Amino acid sequence: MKRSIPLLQTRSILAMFTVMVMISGSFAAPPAPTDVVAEDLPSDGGGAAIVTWTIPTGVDGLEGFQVWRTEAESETVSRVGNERGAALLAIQNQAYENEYQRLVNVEGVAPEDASMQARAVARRAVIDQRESVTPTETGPHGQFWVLVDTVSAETDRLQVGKLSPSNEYRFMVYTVAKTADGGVAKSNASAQTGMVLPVASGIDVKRLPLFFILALLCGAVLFFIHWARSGHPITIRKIAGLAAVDEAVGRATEMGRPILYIPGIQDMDDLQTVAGITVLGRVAKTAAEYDARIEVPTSRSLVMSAARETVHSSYLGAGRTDAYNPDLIYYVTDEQFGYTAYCSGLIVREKPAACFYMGCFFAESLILAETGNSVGAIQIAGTAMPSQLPFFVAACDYTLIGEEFFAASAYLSGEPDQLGSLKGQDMGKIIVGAVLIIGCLVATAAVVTGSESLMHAVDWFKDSVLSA
Amino acid sequence: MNRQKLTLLSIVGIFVILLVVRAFSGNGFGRIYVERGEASFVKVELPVLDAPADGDVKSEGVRSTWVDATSDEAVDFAGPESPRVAWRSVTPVSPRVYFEATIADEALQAALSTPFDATINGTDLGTALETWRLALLEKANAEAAGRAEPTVEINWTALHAAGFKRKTAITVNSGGDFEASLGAMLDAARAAGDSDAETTMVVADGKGTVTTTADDLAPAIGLSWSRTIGLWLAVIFTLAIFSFLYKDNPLYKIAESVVVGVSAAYWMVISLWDMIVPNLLGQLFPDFVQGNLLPGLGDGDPNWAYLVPAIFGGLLLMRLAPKGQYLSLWTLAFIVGTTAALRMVAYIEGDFLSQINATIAPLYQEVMNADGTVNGYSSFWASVRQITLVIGVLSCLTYFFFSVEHKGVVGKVARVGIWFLMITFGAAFGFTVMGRIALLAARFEFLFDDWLWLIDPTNQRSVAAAVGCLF
Amino acid sequence: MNLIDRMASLDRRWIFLMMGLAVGIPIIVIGITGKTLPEEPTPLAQAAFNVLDDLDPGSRILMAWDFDPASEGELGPMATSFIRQCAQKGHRMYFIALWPVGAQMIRSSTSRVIGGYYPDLVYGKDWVDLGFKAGNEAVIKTIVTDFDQYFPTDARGTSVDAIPMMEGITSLADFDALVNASAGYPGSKEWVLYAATPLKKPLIIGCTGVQAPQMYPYVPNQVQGLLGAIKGAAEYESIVNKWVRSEQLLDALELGGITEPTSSELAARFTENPAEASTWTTEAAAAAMSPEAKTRLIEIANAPIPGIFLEAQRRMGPQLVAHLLMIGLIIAGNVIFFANRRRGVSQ
Amino acid sequence: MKRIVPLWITAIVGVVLIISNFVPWTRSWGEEATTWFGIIAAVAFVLGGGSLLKVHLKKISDRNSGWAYSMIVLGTFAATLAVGLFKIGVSPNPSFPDVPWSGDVQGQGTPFWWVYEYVFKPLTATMFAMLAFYIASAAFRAFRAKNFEAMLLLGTAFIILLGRTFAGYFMTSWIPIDGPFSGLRLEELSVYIMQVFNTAGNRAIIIGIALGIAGTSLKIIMGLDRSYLGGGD
Repeated sequence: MKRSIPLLQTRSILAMFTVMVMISGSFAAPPAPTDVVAEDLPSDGGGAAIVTWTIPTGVDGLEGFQVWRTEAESETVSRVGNERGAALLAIQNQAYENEYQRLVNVEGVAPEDASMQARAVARRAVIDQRESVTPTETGPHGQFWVLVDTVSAETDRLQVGKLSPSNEYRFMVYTVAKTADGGVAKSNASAQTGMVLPVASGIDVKRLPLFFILALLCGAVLFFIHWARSGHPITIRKIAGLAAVDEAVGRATEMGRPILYIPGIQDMDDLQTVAGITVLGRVAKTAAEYDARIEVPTSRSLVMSAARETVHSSYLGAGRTDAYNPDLIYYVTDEQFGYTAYCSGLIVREKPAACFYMGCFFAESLILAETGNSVGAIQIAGTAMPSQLPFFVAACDYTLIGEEFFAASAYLSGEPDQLGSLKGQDMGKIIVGAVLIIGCLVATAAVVTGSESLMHAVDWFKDSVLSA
Repeated sequence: MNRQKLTLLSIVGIFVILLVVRAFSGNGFGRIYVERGEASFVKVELPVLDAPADGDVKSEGVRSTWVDATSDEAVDFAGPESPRVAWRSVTPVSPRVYFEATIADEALQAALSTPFDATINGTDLGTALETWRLALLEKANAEAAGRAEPTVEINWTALHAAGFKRKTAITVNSGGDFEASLGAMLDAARAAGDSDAETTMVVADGKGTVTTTADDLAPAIGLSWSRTIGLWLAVIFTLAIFSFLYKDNPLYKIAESVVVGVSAAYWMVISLWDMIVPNLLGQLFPDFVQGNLLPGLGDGDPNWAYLVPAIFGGLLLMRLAPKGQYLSLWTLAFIVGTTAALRMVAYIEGDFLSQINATIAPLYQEVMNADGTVNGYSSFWASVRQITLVIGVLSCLTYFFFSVEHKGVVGKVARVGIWFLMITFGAAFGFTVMGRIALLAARFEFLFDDWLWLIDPTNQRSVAAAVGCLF
Repeated sequence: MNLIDRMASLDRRWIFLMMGLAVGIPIIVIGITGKTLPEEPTPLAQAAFNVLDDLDPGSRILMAWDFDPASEGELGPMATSFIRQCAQKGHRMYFIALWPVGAQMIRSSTSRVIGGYYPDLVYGKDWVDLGFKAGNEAVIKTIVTDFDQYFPTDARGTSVDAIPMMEGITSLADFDALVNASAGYPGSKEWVLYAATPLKKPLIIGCTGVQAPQMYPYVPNQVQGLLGAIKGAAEYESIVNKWVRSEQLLDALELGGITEPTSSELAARFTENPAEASTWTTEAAAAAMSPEAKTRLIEIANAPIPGIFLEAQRRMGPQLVAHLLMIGLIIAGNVIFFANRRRGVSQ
Repeated sequence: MKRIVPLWITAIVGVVLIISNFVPWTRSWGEEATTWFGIIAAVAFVLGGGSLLKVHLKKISDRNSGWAYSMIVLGTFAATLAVGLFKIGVSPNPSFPDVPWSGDVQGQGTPFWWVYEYVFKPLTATMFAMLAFYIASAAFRAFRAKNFEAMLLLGTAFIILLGRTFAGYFMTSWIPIDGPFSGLRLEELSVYIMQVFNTAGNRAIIIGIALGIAGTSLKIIMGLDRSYLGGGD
């Protein structure tokens, strides 16, 4: 099995190592960078700083620069802990080995006894020498340093990320150059920078594009809601599934069989249930006009009250309050499969001519659709559950797919808020379409013509605007 | 109850009785074995190796802590007055381990009564016992014939404590079997005046041990009744649910009720111990929680900001109260507001923008060969893919565009969109079917493997027992 | 009543029985013969493997187990193989769960793989179980910037400050990759939206068949590896098994004194064809190896893969038969439907 | 009052959380709010248990049909709760053996684990496994290729079902893998469908849903959509 030494330890060992290299090779050392300055990165989310320096002139075989930073507090604690641990462990092992050898070779104690006695002595040694363990020597400027990154020779700045916004840091830079004999030499350490606190700034500039896009989309929705509220008509395309409602209800009347309406198995806090209840209003109104019987078993008591309210007002609207029977809208059980078993039993018993499944469905979708199919009912479904749509599409005569379902609900409710936000979302889709077409065409043009600037434009748009 | 039903029921009944009888005779099936032991702990003062000089460490560089009573630390540092705690521990083992232990036990017993003819003259006790041990092991292995691997051990710690010394020179004429020879050797050691302690050869769990403390070595591997009953209960529940396929019945309804009750309580318990205690109570009453419930929690001061979620939580529970249910809406408002805000940003960033980003790519894709030339064939197909993808996204979006009637060009594009959607749903259909079947396979594996022992994919039982239930 | 009518009114219990047999019989056949169907990995499974393989040993991997026993049939094998690859590679694993029962899933998968096959891994140094936290996507959203706020302790009640491998972890940004096994909400979609997208971290997803099609659009920008349903699990499992075998062979060869690049080459050869190991050891090239090292090499080359690492591949058997049955049933159903309709028209 | 306070709570929490995405120094506010959310979500599980108790106690006291099943629900609920809340039979945490309540309630061997392993797990897993049977029956009796769209759906499903098993490989392995028609091999075809057609379709759905969610969230935070407060006052 391959294990690595913990990262921190590696780094501090590296730090010591580089210090040693520096001393031994100092006779040929290139000059260190000057004017090393570190600043907090402005307009960011915190945790980043920018280090700049002046590239020393006239360095032969300049390879690049190494940027180092001071340790954060937690790193110091863990490094000290690790170093102490290693030192004490070494003391313990040494003491154990000495005592064991002495016991076995000099005193002739049996090995199993010797190891036990030696262990006790070793542990005593640790306790005794605990205070004598001192921290290891430090790097330049009397500090411990952590290597951040190595950059190429032309670079005179580095953005340092992954810092802790609550810690202050100093930085220093080494010049790295090739020596005449092909080796690599490092300069003396540059002066260390002042303390930098990589705080979060007032606004994260990188995320501004996201903010503007969000504002644009929200603005479109709000604008159209306002538009609709102030009485402007908002048209919505015909939704084919709704036309089928009349046909289904008509057939139920012809056959003298009831209509079954299932508003999903979620509570009223689910948008799909709300949409389902809105569509129920329309179905009930048609049923009232045709004088067909409509039955609505629900899986939640709140849904039952909402459904009763809606159906009642539909009958009222059709002028058939006398025909309204609240007992046909009732609560069954919250249990998913209990409810499903009840509904499929009902379908088999009553053989409805039309079944509507409008709302949020899970695995029960296919059980219901199958049972409905087996009694030869016309089935119309509407849901936004992507995993259940295939089953409804395959087993039902008509399916309102995802957003179409919400659009139908908005259309039927006629509420300006719903219609307005639907329109606002349509604007969003226009933006998507436009951006996609233009983006793809420009990208294609960039590839075909090989134009650098076009390519940069596309990359900038993708990297800065589309991924904040 | 009519006659047909009665016949059916009695056939099922007889079948069940046969199954149970078969399960608990011979190697049987549907059993769970465990190894019982004791977890014992002792509080000791240990030297500190890795903590910084400050902190909650005593100045002498020791830390008071609990360790396993069998660990080196316990042996070195624990005294008779050190606080100790112990409880029973249970580790599940595969039936194979139990079967092999049984075979090994039998082999060891048989080997013990075979003759051991070595003359021990003037060697020390340690060497003599080692010779004896190896000879016994060889015999026992021969008896087990590869179906198990018996082991033989000499518990020197116990013998040492009782006064026996390895270096004691003994002379024994070991006529007779292994058992008698062992007695003779230890008698000789006793005669040398080292000890007068009782010693025994204990055979348990496939292991023979020469020791002075026979009481501690009772067989530890055995049938776990609680888990075996659990397994059968699980089987009954599984079959009860499957019985719904035949028709709705009280057994299914019982199983359904059990799952409702158990899952509600299960979630409640988990959310209490995993979330409310560490994340809420641990913030409000750190000392109490640290002292009684989560001793591993670090020290800290009460964080009174957490009164806010505590109050919101309390308000949520008002829903159960006969009055003031509207107060729970305050909490609901918090939940709805948080979810809405989280989703708004995340969906626009992660779905809306990123998906547009992923779709924007040159319609003409160049695929290079290894030598840097353009591969015309691959480039053609890669371009077709990208063009199809863009057409697909645009046409599906057109279908979901509600401001314009689906007539003329828009209608045609929307029609293409519907085709793409249908293929999408077809794929979803296939994947869903796939998933459902895997779940059923897992349940059947449970019945065939864990219960009936018909198959043995994870080598839990020896081959002989794998199809045992058939015979 | 003719055949079509009789078929049309077929009691659904017969279909249930067919399904039961289609799944049950292959399980028993595969269980007794011990043979599985061959797997040809698709690019997505290979990508999932590569993400974890390209990271240096000791990388920090967040393993989010968001599933329950109901979907363990699909996701259990993926979880097993994820842990196996990370353990073999020497990554540090951090387990969390957003489903209440996910905590048990962590326990069962870690005890099966780490407890059974990597007992050297130390709890708290090589892997840690941080348990379940309530809050769905809010958990992810919080730990993206602040880990301790949600996870003051691990699942065993130890403060995270006292767990060595938690040192230096302040947020999700400190991890090198995210691995998620998901059965729904909250799950892969939430990990994509709230963690992988803003942090731009590599994310590997193992999800149920129901979710898989909806995750495809995120590949490869937001999701780097995707295992969908039991098929994805089987492919990934076969890749990991093969790789682990070659790693073990490599170790055995290097212990025996064979050095790179010969050792890698040989390990790859013996993984493909275990029989070569026994013939190769008789050649002159193997002269440097001790007889023990040779025996060990041959043993490793020929050792059977432990049963728990073949779970998904075994389940592909019943899967195959059941898929064929499904196709047969749909076709039969449609034939009857259209036959009836034609008759209805002609009458 | 009854409606104003919740509306303000929603608005404030929503705005703070959105702003914390863009203004770094407010990020900790967002973190605080989401942590609280988690605690409230945990309390919601307690509420779930409480509601269950209420519903079934009422069923029993009303002697509704099937009240005996409600007794079973309550009995198993109480038993599970008891072994879990009081950590019955749970050994202490090995690092702190002197703190009796420090043990791991979900650890292997505890009664609570037993309930999980032998009751919860088989029941929930089998409930979902039943779907395989239903899907088979629906395949025979409900999925009809009644028009072009449905044919497209079922045809794709066939390719996926075959292409994702050995059957696909077996049926089309005669097509040479590096020839011009290798894309017609079922396993290749299924990959192609997933990565192009399925991706395109789902991408459009995802973009649409994202817009829908943004719109709805906006309405909720602005107090335009109050459906979560329930109908009436």
